[in-house]
Amino acid sequence: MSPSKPHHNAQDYLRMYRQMVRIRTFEDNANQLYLSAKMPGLTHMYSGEEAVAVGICEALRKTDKITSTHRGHGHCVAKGAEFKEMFCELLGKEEGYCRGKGGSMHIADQSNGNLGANAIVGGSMGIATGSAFSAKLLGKDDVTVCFFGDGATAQGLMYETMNMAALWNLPVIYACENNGYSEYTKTEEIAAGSITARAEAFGMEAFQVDGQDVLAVNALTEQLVERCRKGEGPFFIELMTYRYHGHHVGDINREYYRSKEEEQDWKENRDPIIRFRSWLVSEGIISEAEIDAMNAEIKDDAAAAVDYALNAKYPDVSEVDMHVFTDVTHALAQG
Amino acid sequence: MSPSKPHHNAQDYLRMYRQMVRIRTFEDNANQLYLSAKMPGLTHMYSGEEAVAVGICEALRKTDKITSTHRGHGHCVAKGAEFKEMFCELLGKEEGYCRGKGGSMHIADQSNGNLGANAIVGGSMGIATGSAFSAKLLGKDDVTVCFFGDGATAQGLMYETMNMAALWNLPVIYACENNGYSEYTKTEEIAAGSITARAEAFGMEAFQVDGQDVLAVNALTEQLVERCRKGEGPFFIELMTYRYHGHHVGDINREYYRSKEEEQDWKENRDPIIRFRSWLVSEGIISEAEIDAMNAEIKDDAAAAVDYALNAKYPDVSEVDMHVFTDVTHALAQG
Amino acid sequence: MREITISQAVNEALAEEMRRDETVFIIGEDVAEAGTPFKVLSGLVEEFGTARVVDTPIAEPGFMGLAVGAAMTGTRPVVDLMFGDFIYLIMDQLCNQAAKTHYMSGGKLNVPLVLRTNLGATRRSAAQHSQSLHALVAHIPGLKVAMPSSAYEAKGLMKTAIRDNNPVVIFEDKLMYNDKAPVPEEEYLIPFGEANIKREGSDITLIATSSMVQVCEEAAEILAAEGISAEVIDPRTIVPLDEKTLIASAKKTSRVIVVDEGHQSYGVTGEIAGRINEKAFYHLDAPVLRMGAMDVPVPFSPALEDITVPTPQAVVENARKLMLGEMIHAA
Amino acid sequence: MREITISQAVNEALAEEMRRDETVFIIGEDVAEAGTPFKVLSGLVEEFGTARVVDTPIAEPGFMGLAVGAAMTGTRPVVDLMFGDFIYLIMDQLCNQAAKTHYMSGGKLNVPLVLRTNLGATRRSAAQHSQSLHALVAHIPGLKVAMPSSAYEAKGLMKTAIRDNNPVVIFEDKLMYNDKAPVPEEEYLIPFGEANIKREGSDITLIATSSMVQVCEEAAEILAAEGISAEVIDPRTIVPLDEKTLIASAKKTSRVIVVDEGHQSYGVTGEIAGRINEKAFYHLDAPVLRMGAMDVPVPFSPALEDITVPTPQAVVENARKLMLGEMIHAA
Ligand SMILES: Cc1ncc(C[n+]2csc(CCOP(=O)(O)OP(=O)(O)O)c2C)c(N)n1
Ligand SMILES: Cc1ncc(C[n+]2csc(CCOP(=O)(O)OP(=O)(O)O)c2C)c(N)n1
Ligand SMILES: [Mg+2]
Ligand SMILES: [Mg+2]
Repeated sequence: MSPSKPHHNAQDYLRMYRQMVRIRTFEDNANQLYLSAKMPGLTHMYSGEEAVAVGICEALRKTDKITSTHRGHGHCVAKGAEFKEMFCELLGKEEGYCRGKGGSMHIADQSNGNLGANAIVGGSMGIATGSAFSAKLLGKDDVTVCFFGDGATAQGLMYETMNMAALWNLPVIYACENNGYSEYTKTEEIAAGSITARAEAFGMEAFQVDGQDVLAVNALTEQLVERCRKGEGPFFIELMTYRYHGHHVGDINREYYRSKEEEQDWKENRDPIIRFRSWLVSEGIISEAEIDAMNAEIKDDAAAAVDYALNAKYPDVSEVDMHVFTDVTHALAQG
Repeated sequence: MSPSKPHHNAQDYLRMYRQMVRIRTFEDNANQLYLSAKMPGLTHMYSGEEAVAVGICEALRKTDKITSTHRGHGHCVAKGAEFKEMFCELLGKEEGYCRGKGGSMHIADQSNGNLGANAIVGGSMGIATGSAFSAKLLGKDDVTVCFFGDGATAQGLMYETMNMAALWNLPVIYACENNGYSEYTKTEEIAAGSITARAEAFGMEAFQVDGQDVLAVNALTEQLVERCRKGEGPFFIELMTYRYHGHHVGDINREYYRSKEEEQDWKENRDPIIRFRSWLVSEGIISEAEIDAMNAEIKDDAAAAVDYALNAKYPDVSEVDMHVFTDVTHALAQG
Repeated sequence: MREITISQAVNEALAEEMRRDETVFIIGEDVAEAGTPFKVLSGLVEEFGTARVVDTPIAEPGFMGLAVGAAMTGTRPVVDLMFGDFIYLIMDQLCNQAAKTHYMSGGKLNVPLVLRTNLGATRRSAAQHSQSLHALVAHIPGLKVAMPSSAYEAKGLMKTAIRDNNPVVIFEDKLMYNDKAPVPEEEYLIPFGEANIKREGSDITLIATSSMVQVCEEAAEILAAEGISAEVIDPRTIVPLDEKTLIASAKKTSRVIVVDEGHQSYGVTGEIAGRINEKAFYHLDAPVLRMGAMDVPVPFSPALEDITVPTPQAVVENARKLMLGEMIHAA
Repeated sequence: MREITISQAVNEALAEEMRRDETVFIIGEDVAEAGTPFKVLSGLVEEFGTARVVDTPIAEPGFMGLAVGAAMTGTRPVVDLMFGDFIYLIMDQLCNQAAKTHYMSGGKLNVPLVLRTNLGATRRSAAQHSQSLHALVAHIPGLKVAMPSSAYEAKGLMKTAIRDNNPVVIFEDKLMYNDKAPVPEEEYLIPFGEANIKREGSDITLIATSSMVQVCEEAAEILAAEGISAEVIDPRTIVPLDEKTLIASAKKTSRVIVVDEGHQSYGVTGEIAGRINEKAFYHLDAPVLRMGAMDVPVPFSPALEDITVPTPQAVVENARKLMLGEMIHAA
């Protein structure tokens, strides 16, 4: 593990740990809901990548913004969302963050600065850059983090927006979660050259970091966020990480594109939660027993939230044409 | 001037010179047609950039392909087109390369491998890459050159296609004509970082060359074309050049974005035709008098072609719904 | 009343709204010093500075996406898309992002954004700079679509658009920028979804959008001379569409022609004709006629280009046919 | 006759055409080893290799543009666009480039390209993975648009598309990939522009595309039990559109409902209704009714999603109304 930063105290570390476990626990429950056919549609698990979302979001303020992806539950939890509203959203219930209208791939939580998941790969590069543009125009020192995968680096939009961000010194951090795969294809088959060099070619400082090391991720992000606030942005980070599950919950037989051994290696030897847990214990910040208690508490929270969501009600059918426009209650009632 | 390459003989040099003068002469006439209100619409002059199109196209075979831009007359002439069909096209006449349907911004000449000008900035990056893909799939050793401006480097499509070209070793050369301006804006205001570094980040060899030196352009291109034929492509060239006219023929008062002094400097001190002419004479390849005769002959050719085109007939109105589909004579006669 | 051009009207609307609300900004290619190729924005950068009149690289998807994010976080972008034909490049950001964000977030996020662009052929600009693509965006729920037909509308609709909390697309006719019309000095707004009866009539209804309003007004003049009284209606916004006014007129005159500069098939004329047929069917004496642009790419050659769009003469001829009941035999 | 799924039918069509013509290749995301997320292309890379079944990066505009250039230079790409919703990303390459090249070049360049994609909601995929955007491309001259409604059509239309020298867009319904239908072992092609009368009837015509054909067949069954004889027609291609067959049926039954899964406004139903009204007006006993998907982004929640698209029950109700003349009062 990277050395701790002086201004972090035990509470900071424990919150990071807690948030990582909350993400893992959320995903385990979401996967279970899918497997037991209780969740509509498919969803993309963040398990294995927790240190990325948590390391980054713990360096942000509530008013800082993030944009998220199809693999977005981790970002949402890390930026401050609650289990109950999240599970309700995944199940299409009225009490979900988006009243059930968005679902897993569009979950947003504007109260905590999460501008939303996006089901278009790379689709939020412009949104994040625009959010940074707004902050600058309005004279705020908020920073925006744009999460996206290695696969999204193939989308031209990324280069268009990085160019503008660099020209105009926008306070945005492009966070590329390189989990080695874009759907069922290895990254090296779809990305020529070097990802960080692409950002550098636009005159942007770019960094590569171990995405399984929450402290390393957090330390780098804190630094860059600070510099963004001073007008020294934008920045680019490539975070080397791994997804434990298939591309989505239904991607079960996947040996044709990656081996069980590779998966096992990451899970056993590089798991961000296991690593951080042993560090916390070895540093004497928390005991094994206390950690177990925390884990159990989170598990119970999640179970309660799932239960609540399963019994919550669907939006009334009259909502179907609400929220098409801000100023028209029912879009189809018009003319 | 760059040193001559051993295998070039006098004829090669003289053809290059002739082609450059043909382009300049074509443009002078086109501008005149605009100023005298005889040409429909606007057009973008290539004057000043002749060494780019000629240096590159003289390194190509007839079966090699190019894609061109809104500023495309130079590419068209350099790839082998005739004045008559070109002026007819600019005037919307039936005998134009595209039966008058394309006009200046869509002029194409498939008989010489010119896949067409494109009025969408950056719009032909995919087409050129696909043409190279075809050659590879069909086992041909044809090479494709994609012409585009510095402004087009802002379009995401470029990065998407360069990535694929690099991954698949396609025989395509991306030729960026950096004339310092994208419409009414200086390149440095719209391009962050380095243009060649952007190509290099995709693992592509990239070169910068003096676009006013036809021999330098030609020598580099010959080398890269040869390597493309052997499967060592793709490549990227940034050609430093200058447009003498405004963005288009109607852009006359342009001091708010560039100075008369700057224009004069390029015209007087870096003109590709003047430079090459004195080199030809000093090397004893041709005499001043012979050059003057050649220039005059080209002038006459152009005048005759303009005359012809002015008197040529428009397509019959019945052509309006022809060529919408290959297999339907009149698209609107259906159903 | 003073007369000003559409160009001036748009400029005034933007200046007034930018003075009123400092979160409004303009973004696009060559919008600042150059004031756009059509010179519509001249003078704005001098008043509002380059922080609020922002020149971009040639990256339409990029700056459209940027505007969506900016709109979600407290500012009101007016995106300048140089030619309507480039809308294809920004469809994802416009239709998958801007149009759906409010709905997908269950009403929690807003995208108060204006996309200013243009339409119109016969400018000798050929197939990629002459399209009228408003039907594409009108098909996508979540977008409002305005089509000013004169300087009066251009100003009033623009001001309304900027204050609207939804994404609004405004199509100006690129050939009409210098056309003048009376425009009050005093502030006014034109509400969306209210058609304008440009000319009252009793025999036939001509429903026309944008540039076609003028075409239909000319047609109505000619018809008047022949004793045919044509009503000309400009919906002004096609989303929301003021169905009520259109249907009332159809019921009154019992004969309708819909004229629009977009391609005819799968476009605006089908929608409006479909609604009128559905809701005024038993009042109609003849089928609703549709006149769109030809279903061909716009040709460069003037000899061809000019016949691809509806003209006053063509409208007059169709109106005469409808009046004479000639369609009966055709049908 | 043997029965196969739509998935198998598409796979067979591609395999047969790739065997017949070695210039045909497939390009898209995860088309090779993965055989697409819908597994439609399984086995093709094994037979034809990675040179002709080409996995791309996630760069839809890029590989669409690449396909246009490839098609212009001697090959016949079949582009695989994973979700129809991504069509927004490739609109420029599809509509400004592919659709216009033949015309702009005065007939000298061809773009023989097939774009395979899909449509259809009610799969719980939410607003950006559930759209039916065929109307957008049908509006653009130069593109042909096919909408197979069963395995038989899926195979025959795909083979015709691959041999066509123009850009063709095929929309498959992503919920129907496992639906079976009788498909001959022998080779066959289905010509474009020929509607298929799926069921003959005399009282009312139901015109339906893609997934809606089945919806209308179910509706026709229910109506038959009530003594109402419904004719169900599948245009199969919306460009070219077999107007003749549609109009003949309208004249015969004098009542028509058009059912399509695209958003209702400014879409397919307006066009077809508009043409029928125009050309069969004096034979109609009632207005042509239009049933499209609701003009709302597709909601995720199953409780909402299912009511956004036409159902057999809704078609039946509307048919009953038309038969009873209830529309008279409404109109
Ligand atoms: C524009 C677009 N193209 C394709 C898809 C289908 N798709 C969804 S996720 C995905 C892979 C994304 O890979 P990456 O960006 O690396 O993210 P990861 O799934 O690995 O987190 C693809 C191809 C999509 N949703 N959007
Ligand atoms: C997609 C697109 N955006 C904008 C334009 C308008 N436009 C035409 S040429 C041009 C500038 C192009 O600059 P550059 O690529 O450097 O080429 P140059 O004109 O300098 O040769 C612009 C913005 C366009 N035609 N297409
Ligand atoms: Mg990935
Ligand atoms: Mg330039």
